[in-house]
Amino acid sequence: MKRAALVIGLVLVAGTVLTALLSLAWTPYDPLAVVPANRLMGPGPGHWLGTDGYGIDLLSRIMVGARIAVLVGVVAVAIAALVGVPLGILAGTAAKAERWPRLVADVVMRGNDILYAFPAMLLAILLAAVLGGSTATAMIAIGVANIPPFLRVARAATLQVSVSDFVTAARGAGIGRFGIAVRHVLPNIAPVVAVQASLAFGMSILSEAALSYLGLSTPLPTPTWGRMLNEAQPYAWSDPLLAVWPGLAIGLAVLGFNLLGDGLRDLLDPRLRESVQ
Amino acid sequence: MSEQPLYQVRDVVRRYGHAARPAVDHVSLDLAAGERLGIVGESGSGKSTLVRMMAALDRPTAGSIRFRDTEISGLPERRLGFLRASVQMVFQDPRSSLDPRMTVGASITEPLRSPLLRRRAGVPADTRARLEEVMAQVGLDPADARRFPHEFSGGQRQRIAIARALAPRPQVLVADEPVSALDVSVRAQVLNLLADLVASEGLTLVLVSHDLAVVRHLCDRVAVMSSGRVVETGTVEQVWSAPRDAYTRTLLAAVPRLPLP
Amino acid sequence: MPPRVPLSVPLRLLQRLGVFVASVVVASLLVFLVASALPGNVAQVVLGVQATPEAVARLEQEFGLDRPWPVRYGAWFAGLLRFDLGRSYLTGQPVLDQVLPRLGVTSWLVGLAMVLALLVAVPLGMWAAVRRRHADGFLASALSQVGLAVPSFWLGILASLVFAVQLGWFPANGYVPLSAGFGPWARHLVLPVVALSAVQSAVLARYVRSATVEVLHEDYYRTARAGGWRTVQALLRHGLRNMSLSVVTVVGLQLATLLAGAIIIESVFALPGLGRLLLDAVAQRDLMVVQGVVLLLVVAVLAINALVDMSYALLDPRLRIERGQVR
Amino acid sequence: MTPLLQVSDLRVSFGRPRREVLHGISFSIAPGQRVGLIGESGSGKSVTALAVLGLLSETAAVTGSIRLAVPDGDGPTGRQLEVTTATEKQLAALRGDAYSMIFQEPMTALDPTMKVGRQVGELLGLHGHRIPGGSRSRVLEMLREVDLPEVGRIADSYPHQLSGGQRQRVLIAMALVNDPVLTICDEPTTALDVTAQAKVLQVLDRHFTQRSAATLFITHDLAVLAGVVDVAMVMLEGHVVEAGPIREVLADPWHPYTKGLVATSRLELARPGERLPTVADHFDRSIPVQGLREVPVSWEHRARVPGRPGGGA
Repeated sequence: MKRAALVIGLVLVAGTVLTALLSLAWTPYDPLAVVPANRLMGPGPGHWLGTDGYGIDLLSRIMVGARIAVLVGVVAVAIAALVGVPLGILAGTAAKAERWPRLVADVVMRGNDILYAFPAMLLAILLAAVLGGSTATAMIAIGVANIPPFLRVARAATLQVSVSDFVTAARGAGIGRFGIAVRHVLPNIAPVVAVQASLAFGMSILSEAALSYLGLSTPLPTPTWGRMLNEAQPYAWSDPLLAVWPGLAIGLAVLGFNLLGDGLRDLLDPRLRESVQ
Repeated sequence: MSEQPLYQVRDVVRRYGHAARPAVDHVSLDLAAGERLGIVGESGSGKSTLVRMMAALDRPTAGSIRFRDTEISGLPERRLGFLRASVQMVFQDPRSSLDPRMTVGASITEPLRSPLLRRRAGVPADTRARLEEVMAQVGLDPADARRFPHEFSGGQRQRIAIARALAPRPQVLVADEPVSALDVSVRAQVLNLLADLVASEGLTLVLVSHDLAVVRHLCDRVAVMSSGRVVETGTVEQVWSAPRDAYTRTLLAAVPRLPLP
Repeated sequence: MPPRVPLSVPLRLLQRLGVFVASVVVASLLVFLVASALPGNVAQVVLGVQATPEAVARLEQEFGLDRPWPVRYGAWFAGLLRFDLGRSYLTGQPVLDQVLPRLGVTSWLVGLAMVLALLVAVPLGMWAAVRRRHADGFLASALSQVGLAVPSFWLGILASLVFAVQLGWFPANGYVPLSAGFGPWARHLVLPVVALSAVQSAVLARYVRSATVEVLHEDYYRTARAGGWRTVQALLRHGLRNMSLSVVTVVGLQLATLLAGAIIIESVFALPGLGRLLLDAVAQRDLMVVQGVVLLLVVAVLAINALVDMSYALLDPRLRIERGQVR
Repeated sequence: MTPLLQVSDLRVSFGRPRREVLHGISFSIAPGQRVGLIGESGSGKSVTALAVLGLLSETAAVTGSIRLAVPDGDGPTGRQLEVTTATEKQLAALRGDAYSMIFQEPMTALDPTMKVGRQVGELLGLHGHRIPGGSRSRVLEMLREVDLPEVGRIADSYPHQLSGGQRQRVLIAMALVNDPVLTICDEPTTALDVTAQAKVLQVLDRHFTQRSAATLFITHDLAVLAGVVDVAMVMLEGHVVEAGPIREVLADPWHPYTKGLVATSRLELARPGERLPTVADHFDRSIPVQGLREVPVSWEHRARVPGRPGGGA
């Protein structure tokens, strides 16, 4: 059952990523071409998912939307991990120290707690108010807002690793702080970071959708899943399917990353593995 | 012990945070080269903290520890190379003392590859040759160097940890409860191995244990610790057969023994 | 027994209060720097690119925008201490006057959604944990897994589609204050609250589930069962209090995302709350309003988390003792 | 007399694909009898202990039979409960009352958020025992019985305020508070210091003697076992390889593994500097283990090990 969830997750994630890649080379129709004659066609052989109020093929728009979702996810998770993980390792290794390293660790953690109070939405609103909404604003806002969980996870895992005797043994073997962080801490916390990255990816797709629904992300005319939902709302009475497809796309992509993350966690959790013995 | 001792520990105190009493409380002792010293006590007696300070893995709050006439307690990590090359440690639980994501070979040769020990006189330069040598010495197949710790039993993992400690040809081996995390059925084998190595390599040994019978087997001299203080020292035979301190007597009586055959 | 020094609870609370105050200062600086000190002219941003230099100069003069940013921050922060969030660059109205009438909507929405989410999530998560090796427990897990993947605003759109547009049970949008009568007030809030809490229950249910699974693996749970408590009894008697610690933390941390969700749900259901105010201000580039409202929301989250931390001192006996040996 | 516990052909397996960790073991425990179970980690001794009270996780597949005698307030009723098919409700009624258990890890086995006195006391109410003078007095009496000092203060302490040895004695008080006929002790002293261990063993021995209670005592330390039990089983890789009165097992071990275990446990007999005897001297691990099919279902209830106080039931 656990394996099944992991496999479903992998399939959904692969589907999302491949769709995004495919959209770079090919979409069934031009995702921007307005064809008034074709507006609001239901699903059928020509347009599998139908067309929207401008007569644009929905499948094509969803494919391009996947591109934005994946792009924002990759950049946001990269920002969050590249900032959060090193700071987390720092805070984790210094937490047991004395004097100033301990102080640095404390300051980092307090800063992290403050950042927790800034969800991606608020950061994006702040940035959009000044710079205007764009894909970059969304990436930065979502990336920065995702730093705290990475930092927290990396710190907790580091704390766990640092009390192991093998870290003490490495010191006894003459390995310095940096060497220990790279050779012993990083490989041992990599699995939990991978899990967090997968879950954060799902969260970032949700955040991007919310931002673009509010018009705070990628500007017109590029189609995004969130904007498609926004555009579908006026047709809610007559053509409810317009709101169903993008929502399904978001749901399946996020579900995929979440299942993948959980599956990885189950696979890597030593307690679950050892409970058999 | 007419010569200058290898280790001189003077009035060492270690206090953690705001703890009501120090973990190590004004301990002084000498260790001569080639001597085999046992430190006996229960958990919380400060015995592990003391040897960790001797191995410069922890710092005293007060007092002095001199190794070969050099004060080590205030030295920064980068100037501890001479100590790290000469003093190596074996920990209690090999499940925790070996990095699960590092091959056995990489773990064993870690001291040889460290920036502090590499190219230091006396530390073997040929990493590969030394790896095979120490693995054979502790009774492991050198071909197993590419495997990971979880593929080995507890006793074998402790052998790996011992091989790592031997790798840089140390003069002093500090073993902190090296058999108490192992099954009774393999304890004697690891103790025999330690005894053989100490004899063949001419090592100076510091052995920490809660069981005087173990110490009696490997050491000549013993220090009994309780609540951070050394309550009794003497030759092993003297403490074993005629303990002077009341706590030592309690400790000896508390260890269950099989009825004589 | 080693002697321990008990730290007085008031001292611990005071310490946490200090951290809260410091956090508010840092957060306000952060908000101010992003909103007002990023490269670019504030007056230009507010008035738009077509504004004449004279108009820009007039605005700068009127609001003192020509002063260096530390001075402006100081003035703004001094105002905050008097509950003055500044004045709108566009209308000149105090921001607080715009905030106050909208506070109620958002508070009801967020508060009710959190309560509803807890009422659903705690039993659902525990059920999913206890029965995790059975079909029904798996179903409960799957349900929360799906809930986690669904955007709350999509759920809102679908819910209004079905229950407002098709069935006509509830109004599709708008808000009536409680003073206008409980019935109408509640009818307007049902769909937004349900939509907002659905995702939240999914998130919380997963935390409750993993916290419960953790308890099921604890030695003290096994002790309780060996003492004769049945599975569920042991869980309720010995697990609940231990779990509540981690769940309360998560509730505090989730508050920020709940507020973010409220902003978008207000937009879906056209509720006149803080989210609406914020988005309108963004559209009009009214930086002072944006800055004020964002800070208000952030401070609310920080305050709730400070309260959560303080409640620990009361919930967990280990924290009442300074530096106990327990990790 | 009906045995309290009757285990026959017990097999337990875990995981997928199924891996059998207990390969059909059989034994019984009579009222007042003290049975030891010795083995190294992974030998299946803890699995046996958990199986007896039906405390194995749901992932375990159990076959064979485990029967517990069901006593009422006055003594044996002649009824037996088949643990492998019993409901949680039936088992819960016996656990902590007629049958109790003590675990290895005292640091984590108590609820950290509840005062220890209450944790002991709630087990009294749970099994509906009316206590003259109220449960508080019974709790204090019980804490005194396990040799805890200042019982009033300890009862009002949280677990983290007590030392490991004190916590283990609280757990023992919990296990013994309802006067069980059989207590399963799963490595109760392994996590303790030797002086705390000596105290715990003394408390347990006194209780079993005074109440003529039976125990299934599990440990990896032969020396600990020798002081506590009358009869012993030796487990190896999920098999019982040797069983009999403890004195005979120690004096004349039959199985090579037992021979090695006895030899290696007499550390103090080896002269300093001399090579220590090891298990490997006697026993070759590469040879597949053959288990005893049937441990004598009624062990002769033998005289106690000389030198121990008190008499048998």
